[in-house]
Amino acid sequence: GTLVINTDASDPAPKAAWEAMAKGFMAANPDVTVKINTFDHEGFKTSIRNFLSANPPDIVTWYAGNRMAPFVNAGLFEDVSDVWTKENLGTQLKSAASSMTINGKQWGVPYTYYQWGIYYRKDIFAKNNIAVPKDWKELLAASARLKAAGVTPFAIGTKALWPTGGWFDYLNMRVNGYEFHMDLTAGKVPYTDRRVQEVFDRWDELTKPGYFLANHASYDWQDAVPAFVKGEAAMYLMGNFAVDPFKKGGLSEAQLGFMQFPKINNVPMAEDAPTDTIHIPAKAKNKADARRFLAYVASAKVQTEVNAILGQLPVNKDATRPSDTYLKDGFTMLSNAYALGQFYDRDAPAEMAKAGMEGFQRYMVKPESRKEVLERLEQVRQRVYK
Amino acid sequence: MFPTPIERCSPLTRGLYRAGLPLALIVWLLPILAVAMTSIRGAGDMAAGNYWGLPTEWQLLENYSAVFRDTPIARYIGNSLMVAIPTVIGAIALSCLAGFALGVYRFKANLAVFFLFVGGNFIPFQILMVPVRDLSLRLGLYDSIGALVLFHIAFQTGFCTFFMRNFIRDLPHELIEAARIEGASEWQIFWRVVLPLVRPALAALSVLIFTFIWNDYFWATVLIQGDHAMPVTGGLKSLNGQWVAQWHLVSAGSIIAALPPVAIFFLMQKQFIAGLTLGATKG
Amino acid sequence: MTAPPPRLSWWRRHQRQLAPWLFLMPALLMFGLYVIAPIFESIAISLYDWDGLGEAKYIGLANYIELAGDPDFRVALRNNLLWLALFLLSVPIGLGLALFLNQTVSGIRLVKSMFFFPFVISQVVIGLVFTWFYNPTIGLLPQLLALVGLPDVAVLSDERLVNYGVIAAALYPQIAYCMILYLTGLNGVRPDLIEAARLEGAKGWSMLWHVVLPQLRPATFIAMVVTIIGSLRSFDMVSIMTSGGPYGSSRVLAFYMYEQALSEYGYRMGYGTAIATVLFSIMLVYITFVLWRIYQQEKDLA
Amino acid sequence: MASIELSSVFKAYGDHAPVIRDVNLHIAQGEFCVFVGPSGCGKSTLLRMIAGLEDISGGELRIGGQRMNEVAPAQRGVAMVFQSYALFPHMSVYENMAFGLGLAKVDKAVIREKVTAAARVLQLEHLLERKPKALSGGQRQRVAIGRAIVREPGVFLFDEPLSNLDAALRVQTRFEIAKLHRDFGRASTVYVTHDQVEAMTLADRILLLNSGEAVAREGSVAQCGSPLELYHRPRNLFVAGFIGSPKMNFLRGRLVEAGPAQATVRLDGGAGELLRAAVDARRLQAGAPVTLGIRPEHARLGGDEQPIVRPMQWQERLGEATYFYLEAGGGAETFVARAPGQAHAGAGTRLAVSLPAEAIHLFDAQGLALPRTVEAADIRLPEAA
Amino acid sequence: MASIELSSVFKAYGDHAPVIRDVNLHIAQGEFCVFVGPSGCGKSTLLRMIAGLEDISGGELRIGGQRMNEVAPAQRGVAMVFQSYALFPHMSVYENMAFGLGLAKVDKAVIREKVTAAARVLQLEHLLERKPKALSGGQRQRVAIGRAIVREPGVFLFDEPLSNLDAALRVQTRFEIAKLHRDFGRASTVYVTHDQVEAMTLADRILLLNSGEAVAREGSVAQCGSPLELYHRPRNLFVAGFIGSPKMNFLRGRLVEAGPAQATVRLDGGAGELLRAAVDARRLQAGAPVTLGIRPEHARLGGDEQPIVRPMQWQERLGEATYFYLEAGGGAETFVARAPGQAHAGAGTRLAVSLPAEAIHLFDAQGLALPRTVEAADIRLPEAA
Ligand SMILES: Nc1ncnc2c1ncn2[C@@H]1O[C@H](COP(=O)(O)OP(=O)(O)OP(=O)(O)O)[C@@H](O)[C@H]1O
Ligand SMILES: Nc1ncnc2c1ncn2[C@@H]1O[C@H](COP(=O)(O)OP(=O)(O)OP(=O)(O)O)[C@@H](O)[C@H]1O
Ligand SMILES: [Mg+2]
Ligand SMILES: [Mg+2]
Repeated sequence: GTLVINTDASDPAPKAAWEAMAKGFMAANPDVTVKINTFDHEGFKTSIRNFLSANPPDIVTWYAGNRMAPFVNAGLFEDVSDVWTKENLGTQLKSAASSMTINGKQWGVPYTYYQWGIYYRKDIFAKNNIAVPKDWKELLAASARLKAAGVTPFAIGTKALWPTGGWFDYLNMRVNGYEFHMDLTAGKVPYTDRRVQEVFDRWDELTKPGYFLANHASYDWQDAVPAFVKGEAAMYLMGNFAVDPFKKGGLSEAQLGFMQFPKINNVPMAEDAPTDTIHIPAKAKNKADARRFLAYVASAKVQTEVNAILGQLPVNKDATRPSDTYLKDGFTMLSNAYALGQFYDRDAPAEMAKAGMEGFQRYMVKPESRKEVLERLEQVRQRVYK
Repeated sequence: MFPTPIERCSPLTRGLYRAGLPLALIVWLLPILAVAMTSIRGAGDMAAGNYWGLPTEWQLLENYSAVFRDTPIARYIGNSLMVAIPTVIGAIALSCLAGFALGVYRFKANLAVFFLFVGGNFIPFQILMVPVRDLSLRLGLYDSIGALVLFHIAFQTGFCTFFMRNFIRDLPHELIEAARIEGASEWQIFWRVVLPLVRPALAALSVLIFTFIWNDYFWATVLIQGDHAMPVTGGLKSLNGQWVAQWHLVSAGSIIAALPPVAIFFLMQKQFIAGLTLGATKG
Repeated sequence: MTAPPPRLSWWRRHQRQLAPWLFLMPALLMFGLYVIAPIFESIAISLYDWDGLGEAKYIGLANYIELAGDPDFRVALRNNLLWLALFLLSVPIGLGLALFLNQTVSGIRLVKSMFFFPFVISQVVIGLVFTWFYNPTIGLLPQLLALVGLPDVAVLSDERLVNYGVIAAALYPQIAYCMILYLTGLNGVRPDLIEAARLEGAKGWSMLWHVVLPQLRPATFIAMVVTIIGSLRSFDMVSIMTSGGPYGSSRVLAFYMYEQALSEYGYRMGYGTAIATVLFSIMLVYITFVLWRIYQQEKDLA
Repeated sequence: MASIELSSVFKAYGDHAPVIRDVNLHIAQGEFCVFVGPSGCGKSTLLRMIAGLEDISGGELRIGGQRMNEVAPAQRGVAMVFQSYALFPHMSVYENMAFGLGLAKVDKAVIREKVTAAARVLQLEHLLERKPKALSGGQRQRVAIGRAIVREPGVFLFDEPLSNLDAALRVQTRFEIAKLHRDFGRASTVYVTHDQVEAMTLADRILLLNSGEAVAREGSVAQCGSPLELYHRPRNLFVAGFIGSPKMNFLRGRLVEAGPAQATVRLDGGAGELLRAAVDARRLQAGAPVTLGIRPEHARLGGDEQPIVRPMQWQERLGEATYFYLEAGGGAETFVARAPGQAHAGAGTRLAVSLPAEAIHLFDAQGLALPRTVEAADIRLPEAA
Repeated sequence: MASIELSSVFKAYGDHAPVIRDVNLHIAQGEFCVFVGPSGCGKSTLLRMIAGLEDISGGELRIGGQRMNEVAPAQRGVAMVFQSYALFPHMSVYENMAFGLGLAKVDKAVIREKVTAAARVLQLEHLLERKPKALSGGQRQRVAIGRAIVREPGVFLFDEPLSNLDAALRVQTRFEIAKLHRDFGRASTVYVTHDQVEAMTLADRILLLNSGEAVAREGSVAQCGSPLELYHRPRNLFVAGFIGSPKMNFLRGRLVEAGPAQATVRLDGGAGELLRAAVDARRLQAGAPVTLGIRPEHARLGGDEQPIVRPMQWQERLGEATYFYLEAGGGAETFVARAPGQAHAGAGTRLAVSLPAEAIHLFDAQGLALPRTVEAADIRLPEAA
């Protein structure tokens, strides 16, 4: 039969990856015709709500973690635990298993993820005699030295809000650890908690001296790339997808380095690694082929191929490791990670995420507003998680 | 300055005026000129930070063909046309009928119905957002051109009816009576007498509604999700997300999106302004 | 011609009474379905807690109570008022431009039509252009400021400036609009009144104030109407230029309701429609006023 | 081709007082009837009721003997010429004239024949392809008439058809309408105008309508009769004042004596002159207040038959005639007398004006005319030798 | 308060042929001068040049002896009443009248006094608070006049001030304007109209303007003189035809004999009648083609002085008078004769019309009038005993 797939793969690389997947699947299953509907990346986030109930496809792309919860709770996603059992995905996709599980059941299959971390300018570090910082103190020292040399330590563009989430995730996971972070995003801890205050104490050490790119609220993350490329800024906390624009901007591997976010407190190091997933809508027409497709995508071979095109990491542990320097580094880092976060806006419910990131942005622009920001976040938390 | 005609002013004032006019025009259009200029800039200029000066290389063809090649802008434009043209036809057809009814007949509810259309036309249409989205979903039209067309027809019918009614009511009533005496049925009066007479109004309205619809962004955002039905305004916005810092492409895209209404405006300027002000000044 | 009057069919006898309703039906159906009914539906939805997926839960006025304490809503409302106040500047500026352009020199027609451009072009395009204009690294504005030795500002990420920046961009087409209205209004200024006033010794300001402006009252009225409505409906510019940022300081009601109801992080249909209802009631006062005025006019004409 | 009968016709708009009250009128086949009256008295309303453009609130309308109250305009066999001509601007002259026949599904060839014939009569043949916009006022007027005649209606209705033409053209078109009526004489015509000359020259019969509270008192019809009947024998003060220009002079007085052929009246103002009037005032008692009327053209300056002497306030010399404006006295307005063009006088001169007994009209306190006892002295000019 | 002098005044719009050519005119202080002429002849243009609303293309304008060509309208000491009244619709009657004084920074109390005085004269006192919209046509007209008089200008200009009023009101307002002129007699007045009666009755002097190619040939002024001068002694055919209503009858003929006091003419049409005219035609040779003119009111029906006999086509009985339309013959238009109201005749009757020698005008082939040898027989009415 026909297998209808709705994806948000509107960018060139994902688009190519999905075309490859479709082709491969059809080759393996000549009886199935795959039809891909590509949606605008941003528009997809709203349209999925509509087509899931009104006109469901057989497969949709989505995200792991809390982001998937509303659809699971509304009964719009199919329980695919059977696929997991049958294909033994519990072991193959182990790193993502927890983020795919709600109420003890699995609701989809992850097919790619990527690491977050600090990309830095090796050449500028070298010029200013800075070694790769290992802990918070060194990071502050490096920042101070860069600042003195007229280089902004951190590039960032917060217009789209979410880049602030990366900073909060990392600061919180390094200061309070993964469990606390998960409790917080699950609404179990007030934002006015002393431990959250400590996160902002650390953050203050960056914002107050002006270690972030000026006017960052005017920029999207890509707008800040030129500053990094031109050497006006020396570090950039980002997901691995940023490497492509860095390289396109003219940075060579000799100039561009990757490091793990440094240690702050003595807690196990967890990392952000957002995972992209596929699901079967509860009202899909062709669930049989859809299950076959899930199994197909879960396989190590397919994940290897797809991620080669995507320039990201396969979730399947048996997949071949990538050859790209930064991916390799990332893979190593994630393999040793204590745990993986999905990212603030996927771990926290949408409304909280929105308010949270807006608050972080406000704080980053006006550090003196920290108290109000946190009080406001606490208000929102109380409403959202009631 | 008005009402003294400039010919009656001193030669000095006259000279100043003549010189000031193009200057004022350039300042006024500066943003648009900058975009136009940037749309033909080469990447070199962009890299060199030459964003506002004269372009050093002319990459008219390169930039525009890049836009068409690398983005679905042609598709967006097609979508916009597929939304705008049926909307214009539909809204005008409905409003001609309604405007005729309100402009020609005296009946009790006349003014009430008229105010319904006028008032509906003034509401902040955002209030319709959620229900219209639901309605489109229920009709199975959500995220399709049909959804946009139907909504636009309905909403524009308010304005068009307001406009047509005023126009038709200003026609000499004797014409209708004469036709009645000559033996025309009500439909024949509409079709053979009134419709030919409102042709200028139709032209004016069509042009105006076309630009309104072409430039609509809100409803495109609310009712359309995918590229397959996205009109050019919404498309431009999402392209802007991909084209960060590629201002020459953003500019070329903007110019492409702006061109159809500007062209129509230039071709049918008289109708456009007539439409705008007839509808308006009667308010 | 002296044929006996034909027996009239029912249709013939009632044709004139029924005709208006038949002519009105299609428009009324569409308008009722898509505009009138949704207004009430919106008001109804605002009494529910509904995420658009599951069951809607009736919660009475809870959404409104929450609104009353919602600082974001207050900011949006305040911004809307700021929009309203500043947007009205387009009326006098449009008038000034119209007076400036209302001359008969060669080529003036072309100049006038070029001045209309911003109105014809989509707000999306204008929003993009102004975003670029304000861009702190490459924008023209910071460069100009630097030229005169002022510190550069990031208009769109400064909560004190962002509203002014967005409104300035929105004013651009609106001024053109008002200018068109006034130019047409000026065509209708009666030359005999101007001449009579000139004979009475009026010129310059006294002419403008006592003779020209009063005659432009219909144009002024409509310019105010469209400007006020435009300011309350403002969505495009905010969405394009800032998406309400930084941290929500440039939100307006129309955008906030969209965010709450339909955006990526939203899906609070009830809450969104509650905002819509508030906006609608603000506008209703105004619509009533406009309709009342039209009613007066109609009465005068009848 | 059809007579028109109005029986007790009423018209009220909405809940307002009736505009038209109790009109009874029979217009014979071929008759030319002119409606006149003050502005707003309901002339157009009455005409439009005949046309079927307004509902009839009460009473009956018959055309050619058939009740027409509920019949649609097109079925009444009437044609109407509007003040604004109401030509369809998007149709050529030919199409305008052929419109009604086309709707009636008349054969194309027949239409062409009829339109061409009408165009020939109206000298519009060379204009048939033009749009109304490209015609002069007079030509448009003729097209409107042409559109009316091609349908060969039984009744022609005209609503102030000449008021948009300039003076010279008005005169000429007036002749044409008169001529057409003679040529197409079998159709009845109803013609509304506010122009006295049109009314006097075109009408077989004039219907003068009341306005204001007189409508409630005595119905809409003030007087209906031939033009000269209204001129010479107005039924009341309103008619006397309305017909004739400059209007009739009125003087207050009291009846002194009333005989079968003559009455004597003493004027209130001036020297309290005694005047004889050729009027049968016997139904009034001596001493009853009366109003004496005389037209400016009948008051003879310098004559010595029953002269009254009044100071002149002002004169207007038109060349052709001189109008003297005299102080009337007795609370009346200025008294106007017409004299030949050569006459003039110094300001303030006391002039003698003779008011011949047979030119005087007399009205009672209610404004009703007393019957005049002289016939209008018609002089039939003889054939020259 | 001020005389007006126009010396060789020209006016051309843009590159077009001059609309006004070579106007020389002296309007004395206190004089009432009326401009008449065919539509489009430049009456308004000339008036507006005096007002300063149009530039003067050539020549000089002096008001009160001062050159005014370059002076701003407000400084010329003129006030104008427009055809449309040009009242400011958003101002009350009081504000309208006070507007000019207010701009001239006249003391508030003085303004109030002047406006009240003017309002009293014009009977507008109870209307001072109204807006123009709430006034009748005649009242608006009076406000416009009031606005003009409060400024006590030296010159009053009127551009067809009565043409938007209905007939009765027109007559009344005409009287008022005449009265005002007498009362405020020191101001000169220029008055444009297309109404003959207004021109004849109001003017001290009439300026009749040429239009069309006559302007290029002989300048804009067709004739300038007192009303009766234009009526009795028109300078040429154009003036003769323009002044008088119904217009003068023209008959073609040839000169037979010319004496110092009389000329004999043989008519072209009809029976080729020989007619004597009280005209000095000695500058023409016998046999020269001439046009003979006689006004309808001077052609006497049934008279036997120089009768011509013509068949009647049509008559119009107005009550006051009867107009007979006769076949003129000889290629001329219809011949109109006025008779008293009682007269009438059967259609087609051949009627005798007498054309008295002293009522006949004669024009040469160029249309120029030959000098008439009789004085207009003015009859001054005597004071009554
Ligand atoms: N549609 C209407 N509704 C209410 N009143 C009306 C309507 N049409 C006319 N009238 C009133 O009826 C009266 C008669 O109007 P009509 O037009 O018949 O007058 P008329 O004699 O033709 O006047 P005129 O000489 O000005 O044309 C007027 O007082 C008018 O105000
Ligand atoms: N602004 C102008 N530009 C060009 N021609 C003009 C202008 N104003 C008037 N004319 C022409 O000048 C001539 C005289 O116009 P004017 O208005 O003075 O005539 P008028 O005698 O007042 O006519 P009417 O009796 O119709 O008022 C006309 O032929 C007119 O077309
Ligand atoms: Mg009427
Ligand atoms: Mg004029």
